[in-house]
Amino acid sequence: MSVDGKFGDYGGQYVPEALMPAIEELEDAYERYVLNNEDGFMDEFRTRLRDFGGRPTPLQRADRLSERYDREVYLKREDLVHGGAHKLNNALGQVLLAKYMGKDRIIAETGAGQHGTATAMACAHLDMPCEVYMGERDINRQRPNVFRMKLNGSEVNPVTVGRGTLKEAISETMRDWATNVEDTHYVIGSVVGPHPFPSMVRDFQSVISEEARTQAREKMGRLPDAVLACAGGGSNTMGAFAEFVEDDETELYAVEAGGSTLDVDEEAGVAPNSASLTTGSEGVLHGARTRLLQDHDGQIMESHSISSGLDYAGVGPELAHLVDTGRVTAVNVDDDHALTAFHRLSQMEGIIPALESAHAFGYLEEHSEELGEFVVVNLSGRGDKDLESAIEETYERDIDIAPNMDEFTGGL
Amino acid sequence: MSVDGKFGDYGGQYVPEALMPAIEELEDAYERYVLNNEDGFMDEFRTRLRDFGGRPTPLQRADRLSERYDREVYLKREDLVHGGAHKLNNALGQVLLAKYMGKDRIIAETGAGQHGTATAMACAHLDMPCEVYMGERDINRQRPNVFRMKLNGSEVNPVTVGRGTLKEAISETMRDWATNVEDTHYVIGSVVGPHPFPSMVRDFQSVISEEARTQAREKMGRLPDAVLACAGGGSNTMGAFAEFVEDDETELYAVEAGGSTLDVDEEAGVAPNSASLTTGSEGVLHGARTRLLQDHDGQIMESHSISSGLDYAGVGPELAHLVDTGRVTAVNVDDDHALTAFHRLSQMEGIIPALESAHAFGYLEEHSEELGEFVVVNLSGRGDKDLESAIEETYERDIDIAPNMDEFTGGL
Amino acid sequence: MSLADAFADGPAFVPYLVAGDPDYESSLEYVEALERGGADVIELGLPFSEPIAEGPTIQNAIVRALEGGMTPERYFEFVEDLDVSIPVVCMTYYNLIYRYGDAEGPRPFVEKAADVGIEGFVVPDLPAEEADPLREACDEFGLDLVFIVAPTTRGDRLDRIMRQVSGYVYVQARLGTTGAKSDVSDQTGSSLDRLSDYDVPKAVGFGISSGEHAERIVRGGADGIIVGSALVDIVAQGYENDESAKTTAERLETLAHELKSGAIDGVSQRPPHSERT
Amino acid sequence: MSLADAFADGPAFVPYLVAGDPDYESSLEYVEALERGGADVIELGLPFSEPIAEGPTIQNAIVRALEGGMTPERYFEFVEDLDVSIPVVCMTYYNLIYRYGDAEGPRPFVEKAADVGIEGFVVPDLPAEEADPLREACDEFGLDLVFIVAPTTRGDRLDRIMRQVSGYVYVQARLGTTGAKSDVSDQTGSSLDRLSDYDVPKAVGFGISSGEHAERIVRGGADGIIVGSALVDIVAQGYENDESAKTTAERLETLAHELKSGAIDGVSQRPPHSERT
Ligand SMILES: Cc1ncc(COP(=O)(O)O)c(C=O)c1O
Ligand SMILES: Cc1ncc(COP(=O)(O)O)c(C=O)c1O
Repeated sequence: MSVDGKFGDYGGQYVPEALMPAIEELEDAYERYVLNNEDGFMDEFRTRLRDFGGRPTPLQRADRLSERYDREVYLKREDLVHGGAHKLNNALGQVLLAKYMGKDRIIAETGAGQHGTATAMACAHLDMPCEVYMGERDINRQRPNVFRMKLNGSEVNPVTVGRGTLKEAISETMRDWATNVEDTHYVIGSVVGPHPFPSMVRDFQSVISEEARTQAREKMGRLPDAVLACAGGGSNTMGAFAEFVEDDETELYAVEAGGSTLDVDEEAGVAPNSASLTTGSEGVLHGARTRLLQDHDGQIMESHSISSGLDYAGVGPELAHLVDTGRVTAVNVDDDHALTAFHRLSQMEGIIPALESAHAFGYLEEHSEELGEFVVVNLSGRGDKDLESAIEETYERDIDIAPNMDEFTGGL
Repeated sequence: MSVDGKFGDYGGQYVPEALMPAIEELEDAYERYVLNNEDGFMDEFRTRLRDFGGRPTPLQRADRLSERYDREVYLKREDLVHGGAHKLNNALGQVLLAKYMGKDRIIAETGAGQHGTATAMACAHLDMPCEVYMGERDINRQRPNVFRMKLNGSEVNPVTVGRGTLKEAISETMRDWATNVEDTHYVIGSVVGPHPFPSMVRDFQSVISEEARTQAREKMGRLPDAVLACAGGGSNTMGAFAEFVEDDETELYAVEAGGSTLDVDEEAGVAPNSASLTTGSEGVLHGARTRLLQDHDGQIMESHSISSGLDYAGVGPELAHLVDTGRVTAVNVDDDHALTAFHRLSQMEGIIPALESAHAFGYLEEHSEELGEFVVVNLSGRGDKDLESAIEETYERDIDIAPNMDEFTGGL
Repeated sequence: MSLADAFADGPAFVPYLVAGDPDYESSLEYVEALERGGADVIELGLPFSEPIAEGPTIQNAIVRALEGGMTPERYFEFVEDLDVSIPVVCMTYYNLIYRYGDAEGPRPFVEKAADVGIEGFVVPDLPAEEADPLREACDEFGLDLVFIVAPTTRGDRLDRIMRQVSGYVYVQARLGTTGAKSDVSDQTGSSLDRLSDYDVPKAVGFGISSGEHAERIVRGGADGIIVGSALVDIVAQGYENDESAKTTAERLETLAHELKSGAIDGVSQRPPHSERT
Repeated sequence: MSLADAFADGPAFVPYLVAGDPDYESSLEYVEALERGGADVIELGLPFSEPIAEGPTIQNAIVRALEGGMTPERYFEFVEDLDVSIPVVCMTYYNLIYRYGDAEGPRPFVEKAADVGIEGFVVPDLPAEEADPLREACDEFGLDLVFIVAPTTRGDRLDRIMRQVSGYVYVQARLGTTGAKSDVSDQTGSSLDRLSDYDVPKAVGFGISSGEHAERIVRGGADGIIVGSALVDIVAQGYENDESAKTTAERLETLAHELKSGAIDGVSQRPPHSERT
């Protein structure tokens, strides 16, 4: 390996031997096309992100939040990217890369379906056949996204082993890859997995902070005091942080899903949260060493979050490293506060955020005074996908700012 | 009236006397703020459209359609506007104008809910209370949009009189306005209604063609040979055409909903289409003289389209006039071809279009050879709102390119 | 009898019903009952599918009448079939007038209306600015064109309207749409004041539902009262409760009586300063 | 007995089962039945919750074993309780090795494994590049570290792996994950050719399910055969059909016999040119 793919002790390439040639080929392609813009790859990527993806996304002043918190609050509007989330930045990059590599088949895993739909869109756009693995339970919970993928011409393969969620879908996609490495590229959905994925996905997503940094200078004449982003695998997080890492004046906050509680039920193998940075420990999962939610023995726990996009037991190795070194502050927001923030942003700013992104706003609400005069929140996606969950979850709780749910309790 | 609000014989102000003062006040505000940029209104509008709305939207080359039709096909990506359609351009403009006018209450009508959600978003963003009138039948058919409006803090008032669709909702909103003219602004959803609405809504929407014209020059070094836009009330249409009207080299095509057939059932008062430009006749509806679907006596007919946003018996007076003068060509595409085009765009370009917009692509499919070398299609909105309809309608038909619907027949 | 005559001696009672609500025959009876109850003019609605100026009561009446098969042709027959001697004013929306006959424009409709004996029009969605063609046809056939003046109508607009008006002016008692109310708006007084310089009968409508209202309105200076929803309500109740047309007609007549008497009482109670010339 | 010894005389039969599948006691019996059936080495899976290299058969076995309460501690007890004289190789994923004991790192796990008599490891998600810490611990405690070589492994990578390997090399017969197949991959031959210069026993696995497969593989030059899913299938069937453990054990023993005999037959059929030194 010419780039070692390590972030401190994290990272690496813990994969079955059958995948190593593919990983090496990918490393090579990453270096040539992404790092060195060979054949103008990065130019084409950026052009397509602009024209197909709708970039640049605005850095919008949130007038009413600014007033509420008595500081300048700006939103990085990744919810406006085609498909409704930052996920396309990565999916488009990887599918295009696969084309440059001469692959002729794409596979991907998806949990809530956001990465799957982004990949399906990118594949339709670039005329690549695509199969998406999705846990059977998730398929049943996220039918609109399943339908969108099929509309875009992708196949959706149900994963029935285990509990049928994201973790199992990732494992299953790795298995497919191990079987079909020669013609297939695996488009992983976040800054996780074996090297070069964490670096490559970060590079594709870092357009977020690249734009935000320039926009902050244009609008405020300076860099922000704080950047907040929710963290599941951590791709929107790394994307929003990457270009600020060298800017010491800017604090970076990775907001994890606190779920219902940070306490873990070792017996049942369940962590009722997805706070692997806050409460996890070092381990090896899905090809990389990183921080994980695991029990005493090293078995991976079932994570939980109100937002399915944060519901993952691991986290990107680079982000884990940045937290360990103190450059990024890991914090967390529980389900209740995230849901309240979802309603608050919808009402006050006319933007229905993804429940994932709502976590970042939950942190802003609780800790705004600590965040300086100029805060940027990465609005990683829109909440249209979350309407059903919002109804259910709001109904179960007593959220005083929420609209009356009575007529929606039967679902949409 | 200093601007007469007439487009040939069309237009005018056919409203109850109680509304005339409000209309006159609005005319005055339109001239001052919109036409003369008083107090920097238009600057603020454009800034908010950019930062909140996500403009400019790309003019994207559709690679696979270009290949299919052997000409340059570009998409004006209004689906990327905040909320998922061009509707926000207008809603944001009007709500902001209402603020400049010192109004403190907003009302709007909505059919499918697109204009209602756009208005609700704009109102939340600008901190204005908002009530949206919506036919009871539409409320039941468009529950996600009803929920989105409520999330944004708007009230949704069911209209139970008549058949409970858009026509009735417009009438009801006019009644509310007639009752509360003094503090209330009525944000109408298209280039319809009494002067100054048709002109004002066109001006807010003309950002579409303003951008597209510049982008066409940048990308192709020239103006397009044809611009296609679907036409319901005609706001995306007029928005996409406005700046090209003087460009004789550019043909303009307004694509109406042909529904199931152009034949009308006078007896039942039903037009199984919404092709008022193609098959309608002159009359007066909702405040303006224009082309309408009406029976022999002048009673307004129930229109029909697979896309609820085109399902309206009237059309903007200016568009009707441009058709009469020959500047705009009115064409139509039926439900089947629109639905097929919906699937085609989803699969070939990775963009799920609104069923409304799909009509424009249906026309492209049938008549591409007549459209010249460089065609711009206005992609007025995204299709996420239409997933349920797409399932139902696809299932009823035999659309060979559609994915297998079996697992979705129960709905999402 | 002309509209001017109807207002000539004492306050005029101008009831409104939708022709054909809920069916042709009953509706004829109802209009005739109103005359017996004291009506001086009848405003007879020709139902239009998009009645933007009406409240729910009249909207529903329009739906009933349309479902009962009312059309412009049937409407004209209806007027011919009506056995009343008071003037009939046709109240409808402009599109029906505009579309009638094969030509576009109001003339054929007006000609036909004159033919069946209609005396005038009220067209709630036709503002003075757009009224020239209809005005001209009315002049040609000797019909009146009534305009509505709203509480918000002032200054230039008021002049413009009052220059066009003939027969009577319809003084809208409150903002909003038609509908019976349990109180009477205070906007009426100032509207009448604004109109005091114009020499045309002033009939006040929108929300009047009882003899007491009628009395107050006339006491305040109105030359007539227009009552729609309160009467249409009786038709609706009769329809919903499956009453015989006769019973409903009687109830209409009773309310008409009350309203007419209220109006008459109102005149005698006028304070000296509000006497008109 | 060391792994080297197990391969010393004739082709080795290396069966794989998941410890604790479907329960502790039955699983002990099953392993013992395999020894009776002719096993030379047992690859004993310690179940990990995310077995990315396994096909559905073994994934399900892992789920059963985990639900049956299998943990690393219980696994070590299991090995101690096993009444077999053939060497046991622990097959598991790196995280369990890494996390064992309170320190992060593989040493405590290896120490404990040595303690209970385990002879070596196969860790499918641990590539040679990341293997130094485990290699060092193995060296310290005298255990072997088996690596997997895939059909795609060539050149430098192959060298790097073969420098680390000890005990035997696990030759993956086809791309993909574990799972019994009804045919034998042709990739095996060329894999063995590539490995012919390396002086370590070559055991071929992935997809072998019958004596005939075993025979073909050994005829092709393999020093041993590794069989997992075909055996695990028998456990699964027993579990699903509520067979007694004894019946399942007998069926395992029968298949083991067939596989072992197939392997032995394979040697005698080797064409002269493929004889090894
Ligand atoms: C809107 C949104 N935000 C955030 C996430 C979390 O992923 P990541 O942490 O990789 O950005 C997801 C994942 O689906 C998402 O859809
Ligand atoms: C996406 C989309 N396109 C088009 C229309 C039709 O409206 P108009 O003709 O005013 O653009 C609608 C109306 O809701 C819409 O939502």
